[in-house]
Amino acid sequence: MQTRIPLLVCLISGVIMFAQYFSSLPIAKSIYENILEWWQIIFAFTLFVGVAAFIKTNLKSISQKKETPYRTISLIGLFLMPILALIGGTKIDSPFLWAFENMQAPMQATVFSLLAFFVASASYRGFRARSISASILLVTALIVLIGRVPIAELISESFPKIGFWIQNYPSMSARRAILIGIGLGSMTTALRVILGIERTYLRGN
Amino acid sequence: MFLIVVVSYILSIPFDTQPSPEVQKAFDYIENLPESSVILFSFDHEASSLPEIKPITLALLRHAFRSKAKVVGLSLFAEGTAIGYRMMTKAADEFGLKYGRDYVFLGFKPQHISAILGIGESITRVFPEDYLGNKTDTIPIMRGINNYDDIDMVITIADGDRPAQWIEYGGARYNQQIMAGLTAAMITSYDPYLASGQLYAVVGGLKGAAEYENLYGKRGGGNRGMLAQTSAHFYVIALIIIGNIIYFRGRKQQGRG
Amino acid sequence: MDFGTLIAGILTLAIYTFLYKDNPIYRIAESWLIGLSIGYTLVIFWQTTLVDNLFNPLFGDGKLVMILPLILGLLMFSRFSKKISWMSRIPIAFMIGAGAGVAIPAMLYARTLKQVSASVVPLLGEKGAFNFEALVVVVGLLSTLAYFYFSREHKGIMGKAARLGTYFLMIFFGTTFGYTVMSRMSTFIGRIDFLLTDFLHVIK
Amino acid sequence: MWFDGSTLPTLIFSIISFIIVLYTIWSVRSGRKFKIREIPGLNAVEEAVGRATEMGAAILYTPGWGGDIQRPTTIASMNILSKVAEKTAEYDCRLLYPTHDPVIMAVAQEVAREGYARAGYPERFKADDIFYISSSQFGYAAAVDGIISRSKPASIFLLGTFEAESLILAETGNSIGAIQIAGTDSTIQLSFFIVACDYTLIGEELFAASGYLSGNESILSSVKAQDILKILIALFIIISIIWATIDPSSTWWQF
Repeated sequence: MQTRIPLLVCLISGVIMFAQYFSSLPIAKSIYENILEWWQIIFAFTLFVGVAAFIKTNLKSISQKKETPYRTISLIGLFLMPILALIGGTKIDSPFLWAFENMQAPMQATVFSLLAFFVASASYRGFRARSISASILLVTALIVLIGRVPIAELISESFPKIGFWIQNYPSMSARRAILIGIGLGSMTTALRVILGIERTYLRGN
Repeated sequence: MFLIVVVSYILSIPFDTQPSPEVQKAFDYIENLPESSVILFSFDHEASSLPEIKPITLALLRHAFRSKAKVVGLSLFAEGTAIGYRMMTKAADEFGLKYGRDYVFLGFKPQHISAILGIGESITRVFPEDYLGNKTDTIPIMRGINNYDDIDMVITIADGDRPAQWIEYGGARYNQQIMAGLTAAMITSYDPYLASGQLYAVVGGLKGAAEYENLYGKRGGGNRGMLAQTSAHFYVIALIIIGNIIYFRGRKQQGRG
Repeated sequence: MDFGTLIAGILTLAIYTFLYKDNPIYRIAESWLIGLSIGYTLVIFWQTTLVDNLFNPLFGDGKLVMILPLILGLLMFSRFSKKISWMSRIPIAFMIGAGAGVAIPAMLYARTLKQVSASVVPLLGEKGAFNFEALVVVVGLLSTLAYFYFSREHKGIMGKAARLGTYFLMIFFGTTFGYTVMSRMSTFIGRIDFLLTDFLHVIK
Repeated sequence: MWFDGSTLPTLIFSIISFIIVLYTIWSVRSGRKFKIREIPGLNAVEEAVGRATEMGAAILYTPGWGGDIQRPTTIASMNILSKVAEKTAEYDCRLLYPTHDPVIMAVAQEVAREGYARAGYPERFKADDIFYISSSQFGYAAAVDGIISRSKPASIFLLGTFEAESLILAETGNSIGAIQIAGTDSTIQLSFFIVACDYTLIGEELFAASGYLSGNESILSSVKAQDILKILIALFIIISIIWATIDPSSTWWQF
């Protein structure tokens, strides 16, 4: 029962969602709409489960006196947001949004901008013309880097054009092949999941 | 690198840039829209990519408002929510437009695939309330906007794979026209969709924003960063070249030894 | 300068201390960010999904059918009890099944069929001009597909095609690398803009 | 209308695909063996674990940020994790597994536990080493980055769905000199993995690798089915291009 019921649920919801694609009957649409809505709701619950697990692991390491200050800071931050939302709501000019706009968003953008430095160090250390493949990678990257800044047009009219040509034809064709491959791979995986052959998700309770 | 970027940012000279074909296409579409066309802006990005996203979005929003389009905003990324609202009101205020009549912001919905598909059936069902807590079906602008049939163009502003899902679910299933404002990093991922026509046009990266600003006739964030962008590129190019010189020297010496 | 900008500026600099090396200031900022971001997502999901789409229809409008997703959602919490934790598989199975069912036609149509027919372009244009670009696209596509062909070792013709495929792949990765560098630099410029304009008022 | 006519090509293609997938599954079950070509990077798995043991350092394995449990890449990653866990159990090497998704965490714990049991050392398994950190992309990236620079793992596996955090992780790993094996279907990130990692599994190679390593019949049969479909697609393209070149007014190949 512990695997059969989930497998059955998976099969039914999978077949319904697959079949409705090909139909424009009102009843099909309505079942489909409901499933979509439920899907969203269940997903929100999984998030709460995740947060509960996060709190649990943090409290555990605090009680074991591992990284106590950092863990405590995380937990305070976690509870601060819902408390702010309870006090002042989440609309424009609420303390909740203030915390998001003046603390979370700038920090996230800054962590993101650290990538610029990682890009620089990767270019310096990793980007070597070791082989034909690596050289092709390197040359194309250089063409794009030069071609996509305004100065390129001053050097030569054709520079950006070469860049676009590479991007629109050879580069695009490889990307297209990857897309087709991944499309097929996702399709076969989805089919295995619906048929109950792929059961990885059932593990781990 | 800190120094190079800071100095060139302070200096900042404007460049004239030739618009790329995709940007031109996006611009022409919005420029030639009939009055009261409906454009759906989806803010599908995180707070982290704001520096790139913001100039693109503002350029597109301003242009949409200037073309007298009705703009419906929403977000499929939790973090895009407040940002989307801020940018919409900012652009709308420049034109003296009224919330609820000329534009509306519906807020965020998780589980993007089901949200994209849901809009195809009924947008008020997916978003019963707007961002400010008004009942969606009582908002004036939403009268007559039920699903994709009433939406002329979806513009997804993204730093990830949301446009792919707009294409795969909104586009493939409901024949919705889709345009994207992308961070530069995402541009090549969408080349095949652009080539196959599944994506109408793309405005990509700070360069794309600068080109769009030039077409629109008002320079802003995109242009301001161009010199810093150029010097940063040349810095990276220099690093690559130096790295390779060191590598090949090392290899030569090894070969002799 | 308002208080918000001051805080944002200090936190921005705290993150940049990582460029020197991993240190307590960075770690405090990091922990703070982790906490805030989880809290933020929690609040947004509570409001936009649970309140708007579940509690309001169920308790406000009396839409009883919404009890079902509520039960399915609550089953997720069975994870915390060893005895009944298997029940959390039901909602997961529901989501995965639905996701898989939607994905199959979407993947086959948008990713495969559409892309295949977009690749079919006559090699001779109007007035019999040879369409070189179309040829490049087809050769690139087919040779890259050959690289992703796993049933046979890459030897002989297949090996040559696959080798050609890797070159096309490298062109793609090179282009992507270039654009991504561009993207990352823009983000950094954006932060510098914040520091110089809003925080330090060097630029007006 | 009970049937929407515009979806006919998709329906036909779906049916063809199903038949091929079912056929390959059936033929594998009835004992036919499918061989998969050698994939560079797979032999490195053992080397990576061995090196970590020699150095007395840990192994870090992460499925990246952005994937959920039903993503094919996540499933493929789990299959490889199973094999890696078996090896780390054998060599008694610590396995760290930070993730952004609680469901993935739970599944990974189970998968790793089974791997340890299969190797004969269930007592070496530490559930706490497989943990959830944050759903936020950069919360996750910052935390994993911190873990890498503090615990200095000898080998790093980056297999799954990655977005912008990939470069932070790969470069940090690179800077501490770890052996890195990466694989993803996120194409943008692949360009960084190729530059910063020792071995990179590109897109579908990740799926194939998971079948190859785990010997999982159902995955192997899917790989085979995909190969057959690829041949059909290639033939279709070649035929219709010739057709379209001869008769430019034809449209039968358009969907």
